[in-house]
Amino acid sequence: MSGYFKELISGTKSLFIGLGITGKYFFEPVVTLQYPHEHLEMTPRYRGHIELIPNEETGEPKCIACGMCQKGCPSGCIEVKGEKREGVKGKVVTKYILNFTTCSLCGQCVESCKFGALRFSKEYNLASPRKEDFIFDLIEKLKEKS
Amino acid sequence: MSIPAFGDSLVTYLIIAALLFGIGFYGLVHRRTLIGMLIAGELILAGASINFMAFNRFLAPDPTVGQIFTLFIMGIAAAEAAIAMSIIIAVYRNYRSIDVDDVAELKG
Amino acid sequence: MVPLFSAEGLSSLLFIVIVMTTLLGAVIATHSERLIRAVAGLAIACIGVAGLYYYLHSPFVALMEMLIYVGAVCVTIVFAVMLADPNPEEDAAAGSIFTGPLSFALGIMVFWGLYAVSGKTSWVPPAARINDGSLEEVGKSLLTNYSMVFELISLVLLIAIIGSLVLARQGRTRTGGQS
Amino acid sequence: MLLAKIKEALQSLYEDIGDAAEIPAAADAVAAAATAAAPEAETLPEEATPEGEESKEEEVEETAAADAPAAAPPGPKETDYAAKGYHLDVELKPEKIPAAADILYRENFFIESITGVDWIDEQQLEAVYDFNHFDELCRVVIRTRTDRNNPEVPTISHIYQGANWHERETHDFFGIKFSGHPNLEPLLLPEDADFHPLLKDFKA
Amino acid sequence: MPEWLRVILFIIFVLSFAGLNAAYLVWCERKGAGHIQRRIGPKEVGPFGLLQPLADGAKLMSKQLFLPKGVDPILFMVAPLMVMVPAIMSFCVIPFSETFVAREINLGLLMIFAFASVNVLGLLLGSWGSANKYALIAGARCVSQNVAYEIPMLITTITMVMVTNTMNLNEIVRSQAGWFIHWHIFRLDMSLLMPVSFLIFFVCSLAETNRAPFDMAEAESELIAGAYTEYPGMGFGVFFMGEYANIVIGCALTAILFLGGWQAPIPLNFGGFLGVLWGMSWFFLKLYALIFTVIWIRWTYPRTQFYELLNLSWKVLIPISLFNLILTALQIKIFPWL
Amino acid sequence: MNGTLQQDVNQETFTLNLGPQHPATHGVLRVKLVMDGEYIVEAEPVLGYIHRMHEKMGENRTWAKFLPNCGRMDYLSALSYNHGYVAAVERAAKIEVPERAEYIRVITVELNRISSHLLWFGAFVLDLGGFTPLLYAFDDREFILDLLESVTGSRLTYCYFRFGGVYNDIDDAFIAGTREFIKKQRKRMPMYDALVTKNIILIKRLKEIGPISKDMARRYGATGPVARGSGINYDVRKHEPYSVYPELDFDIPVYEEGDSMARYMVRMDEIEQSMRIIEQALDKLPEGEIKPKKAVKMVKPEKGDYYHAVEAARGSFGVRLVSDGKNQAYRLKLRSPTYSNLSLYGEATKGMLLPDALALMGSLDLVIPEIDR
Amino acid sequence: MGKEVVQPPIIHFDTLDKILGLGRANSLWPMTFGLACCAIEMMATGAARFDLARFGAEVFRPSPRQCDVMIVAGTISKKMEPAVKTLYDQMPEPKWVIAMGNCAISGGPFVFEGQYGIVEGADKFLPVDIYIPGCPPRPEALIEGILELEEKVTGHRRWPRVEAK
Repeated sequence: MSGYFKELISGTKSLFIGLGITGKYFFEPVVTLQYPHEHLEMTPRYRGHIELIPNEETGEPKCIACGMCQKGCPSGCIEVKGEKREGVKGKVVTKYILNFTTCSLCGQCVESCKFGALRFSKEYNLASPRKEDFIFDLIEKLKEKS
Repeated sequence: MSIPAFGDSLVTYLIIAALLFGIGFYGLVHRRTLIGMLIAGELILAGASINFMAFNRFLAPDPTVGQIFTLFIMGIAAAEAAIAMSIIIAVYRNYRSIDVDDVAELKG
Repeated sequence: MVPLFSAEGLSSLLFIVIVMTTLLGAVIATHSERLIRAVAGLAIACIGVAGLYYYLHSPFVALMEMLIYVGAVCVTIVFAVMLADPNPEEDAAAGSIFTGPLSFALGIMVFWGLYAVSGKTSWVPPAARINDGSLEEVGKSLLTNYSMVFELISLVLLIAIIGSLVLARQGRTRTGGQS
Repeated sequence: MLLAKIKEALQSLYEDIGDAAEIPAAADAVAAAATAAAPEAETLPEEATPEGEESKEEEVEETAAADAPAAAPPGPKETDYAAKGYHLDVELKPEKIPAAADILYRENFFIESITGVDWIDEQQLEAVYDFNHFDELCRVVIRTRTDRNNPEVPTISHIYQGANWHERETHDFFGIKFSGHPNLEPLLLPEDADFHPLLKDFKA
Repeated sequence: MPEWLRVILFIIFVLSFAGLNAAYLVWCERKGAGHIQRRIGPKEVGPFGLLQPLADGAKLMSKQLFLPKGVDPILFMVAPLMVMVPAIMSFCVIPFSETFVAREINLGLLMIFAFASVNVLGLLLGSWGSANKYALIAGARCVSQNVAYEIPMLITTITMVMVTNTMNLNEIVRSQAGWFIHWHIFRLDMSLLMPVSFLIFFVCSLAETNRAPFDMAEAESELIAGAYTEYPGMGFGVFFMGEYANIVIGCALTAILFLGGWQAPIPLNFGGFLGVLWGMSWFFLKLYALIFTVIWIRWTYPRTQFYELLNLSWKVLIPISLFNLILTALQIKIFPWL
Repeated sequence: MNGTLQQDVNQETFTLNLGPQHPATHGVLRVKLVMDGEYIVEAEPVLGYIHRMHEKMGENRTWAKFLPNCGRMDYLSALSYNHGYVAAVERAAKIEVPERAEYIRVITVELNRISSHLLWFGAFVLDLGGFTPLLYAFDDREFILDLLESVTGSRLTYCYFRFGGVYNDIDDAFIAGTREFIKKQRKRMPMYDALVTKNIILIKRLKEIGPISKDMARRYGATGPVARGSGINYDVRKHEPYSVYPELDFDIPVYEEGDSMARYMVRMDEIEQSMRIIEQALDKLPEGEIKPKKAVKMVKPEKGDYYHAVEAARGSFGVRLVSDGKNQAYRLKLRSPTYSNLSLYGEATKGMLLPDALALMGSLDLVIPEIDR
Repeated sequence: MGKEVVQPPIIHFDTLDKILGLGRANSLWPMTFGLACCAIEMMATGAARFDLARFGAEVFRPSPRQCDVMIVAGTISKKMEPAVKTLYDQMPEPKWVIAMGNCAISGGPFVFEGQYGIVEGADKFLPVDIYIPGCPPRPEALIEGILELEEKVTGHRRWPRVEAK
């Protein structure tokens, strides 16, 4: 019988303690980051989709279309084509298609690039009513950006 | 335009009560399941209660009697419903049917 | 006769509505194919009956009718339907001779008899009333004149509770005991 | 300690034929499973009889010799834990599996997983059982090979209930039939699946 | 003012009150839940998200109306109304202030309980009519819960009727006039366990209205959406409105029975229109404080296990409320001068 | 007993299909329940609704290309799975890992374990009907995700470990942030204790509910907090030490009761232990390389099979590799802990009430993609 | 395949349609329906840090009958496909589908030659309205997806666009 009352009282007390905690939080400031009005800076290592790094002088992509990224990609979402041009060392990239919809953001393409021509973009809020929007032509994207 | 004051005549209530009683009786005979019969029985009780209340309102020298009777009927009806329900469920458990005929055939 | 657009007239109109509700409920209760609808019909009929009690100057009994019939009896029956009637599609009137027209005729006969009795009797109103039949008076009567019945009713209810518990339990053990 | 003990106990499965009598439950189940699967597995009932003992032993040696050209003596092999990740490597004939599981069960081992490997070049399917111990580090790997065209291994789900799912999964992926299994229906694959995706010759 | 005009005005008031209340209680609930959880809650739809209920309402009303396969069409459609209508009708006897009450009938308390019982049947029929196993389990649970909690609730109510000698809600409030220590919750001279009966009544009203932590009718993680699983669009909306109307009724009843209804905590009363406003503001203050508590509780506790819930009623609430009944009777009879 | 059961199945029971989309199953598990009223006569989980063919992909992809899959099996403690796979391949191909990389692995794995337990805590209370603790837990979890994102670049499905090391080095900001997080979390735990653990409703729902005996855990091969809640002192980190765990001092919380409360308590205590591990690892963190001196180019393990187990947040995660000497696996078996943990569900829930069974399911901490793989 | 052909209404109530559209767009109730990794990010979006509730979209209903938008968050396996389809069919019109994450868009990293288990994208059998790429997408992306959906429903965008740097 005493156990019954003990449990009753301690139980009721625990319920009031719980109310106290949530009540306290009710008056504490919110932690929400109101996205479209304010937004986070992505960390330098944030992995968005990949993008080409331009040569600082020419603005052309540093990529020489060696195809290592294409080979190293686990899900085969990169398609690179390049051609040999005169007066340029290595090849010149003519086509760099990233099918972002199958990418798993593992970073093996960036890792396998020996020329430092790839990096992760900071685009973190992509959404679109069209699927095709996410098959990126990275060369086009680079041009748009500059 | 005018309308008779229906709510104020004894015979109206008696007719309604008789109708309820008749419908209830019809249901009691017509229904073949225990629950259906129970529902019809409740209607019969309701008819009787209306009679009590009507006489209480129009004829009784002590107008508490009818009310008390009706309350008692309600009490009995609740008790009856509880008992009937448990019987029905017990019957159902044992015979997997609430059909009156099936129960009669099996004879426990 | 009272004018239609007066308090009495409107109340008379409302009375008709209530009577219709009651009878409609009763018909649904006895006639619908599915038991669950029959219970709903019973609930409607009970609400109608409660309205009638209100017209009979007894709001207390009216509210008790709702509380007990709708809140307790109907709910109990729905419960029983849920437990005992897995498929709601219930009997078609086959087999017994009592179903169909014969039962209808019986119902009519009962109604006719009652109607004849109530119509032919000459009801004499009482000369005087010893009280106004208010709730206080009901309460007093319950605890004085009818205290014995009151006690008995509570006894009946107690026995009913125990009895239904026993029955419910028994059902369980028998299912278990068969193996 | 435990390792040596369990090694010795498992060794008995290679040498001492009387073990079948020692562990009646498992043996019965094997026999029952064998009779249940009798039309498909004709060899099993023979081997369950005492007369087949000697020939069985020879067979074990033969398979062991065939699989391991290094000609190691039959029996549980201790392995280098640091390099391999397990302590004891036991290769058994399929019908010895329940007996081995029973030995491990008595020594309080728990089952980690069951899986298969498809050795398509040798036309064999291998079932691999991983056991481990809660108190002392001792990983035991039991493997058995069956014919790829009619893969059948007796179940151990009556000894280790946890094996039930693992065996179903292995059946899903490789089509190894675990005879005596109570409910060998697809677990991970759709209910009506009739393919075994982890076989090397599987094409979607 | 002629009687019929008063009644019509009151009907309009009650209907709009019930509708607005349901809509904005949802808003309060979402906002309150948000702040308890350290987030904002609805904000972008209108200032402070105040248009959120309207958007929800517009959406629910424009949702495709269809009857899921296998349901009993009549029961399915009638059930939400059976939850909603009695709740709205109960508003008629709630005294918002001394004079601001639709019908001051003598059996107000009983009437609310009588109508509340229809509510249970509505839920049960709706869950049965849905022809869904989860709904059915939820309905069955909900009824056993309602039956179990109706008992301590009625016993406590009877205690309160014994104390006040009336079932007229307005009379009950009037009997608590004066300083706030005259509110029933503080009247230890009438029953030593008065605060406990307040708690019991409040807990029971939580359970009767199927609110967390007793929300068996909508036990999301167990029974999908419980009794409402099959209800699309406005059917669901009406159920929801009925539920919130019931919460308001439950809290109003608690406020009236224990917290002095429209009585101010100090013996200060006005006449006329000012009096109505004065009384109403106190009543609403108490009412919404209680409702906030209900919301607050919902966002604090986990759900009780169903059988524990019944145990709580049968093993704790009923014995204590019975004891309380006897104690109160003794206290009133033996020490009538207190 | 069996007869009665059979009879009940024939007479008074009905089947309830829990899932594959049901709020309590956290994803796409389906449980076929045979119920007698609210009592469960039989429960049979049906799996495979998110079977993603990881093992098949392991045979189709090179060792390195399989890395992203690890994070997607158990997305709540992705780094443990990274660790398990990477360690198994390292064992097979005999790759040495620099000490600093091992420390970084331990720190990040333990952070990940805390975040996993926090999410479980929230989701479990959500299963029991309490919504707010979930949001508080998510609040704390966001801190960890921010920390891990600053190192690994992703929030959830990390692909951070590489053969012989890690992808990125950690910096001072990360270390400071981690220390701050631990400080904050230590203050936060008593709040959880008062709000949830001591709550009478929760205690009533978990105490003596869903008992799993030692023997049952063994027969089904349950590991991790499920086994530890049943009084089995088994943790791969202590039992079969790998990485730098032997150099760190921590305890294994073990509870004897075997009920849902015990499993709950084990996980709550583990959060504290993980914080201890992280603190020590941060103190001991050596300077040096994070990748092997000789870059790992082509991984080609010797022929044979290899096994490596790690302690993931849910139990022992084992990787069995069969290599035929090529640059991809011949066979890759992934032993996932919850697969075994869930397999005891049918036996454990016999005769239980539906809400209790759901509480038990929550206490098993299921991540369905990891079960189905 | 594709949206059902809805008969155009005989009478057009332009303003009413607009109001209803606004109502619908601002009260998108998603289904409590997670398939895999992305479901966790979906939960995170509803949590305090990002708070989907600001847009009135936090009412995760467990029953499809009361949902407006189905967020397909994760890989759809072939075994799961019929269930997803049923759930979609159980939702009352008007209804929308958001494919969250690469798996729901195209099968994501689980597509390989000879795969036997997954459906390569939710749009193979559902009319998808919004695609949110990522593996998994950040919570901001899901919010962005909800905003895009609102734009699609009402025809204009109320919120500023955030350009990622």
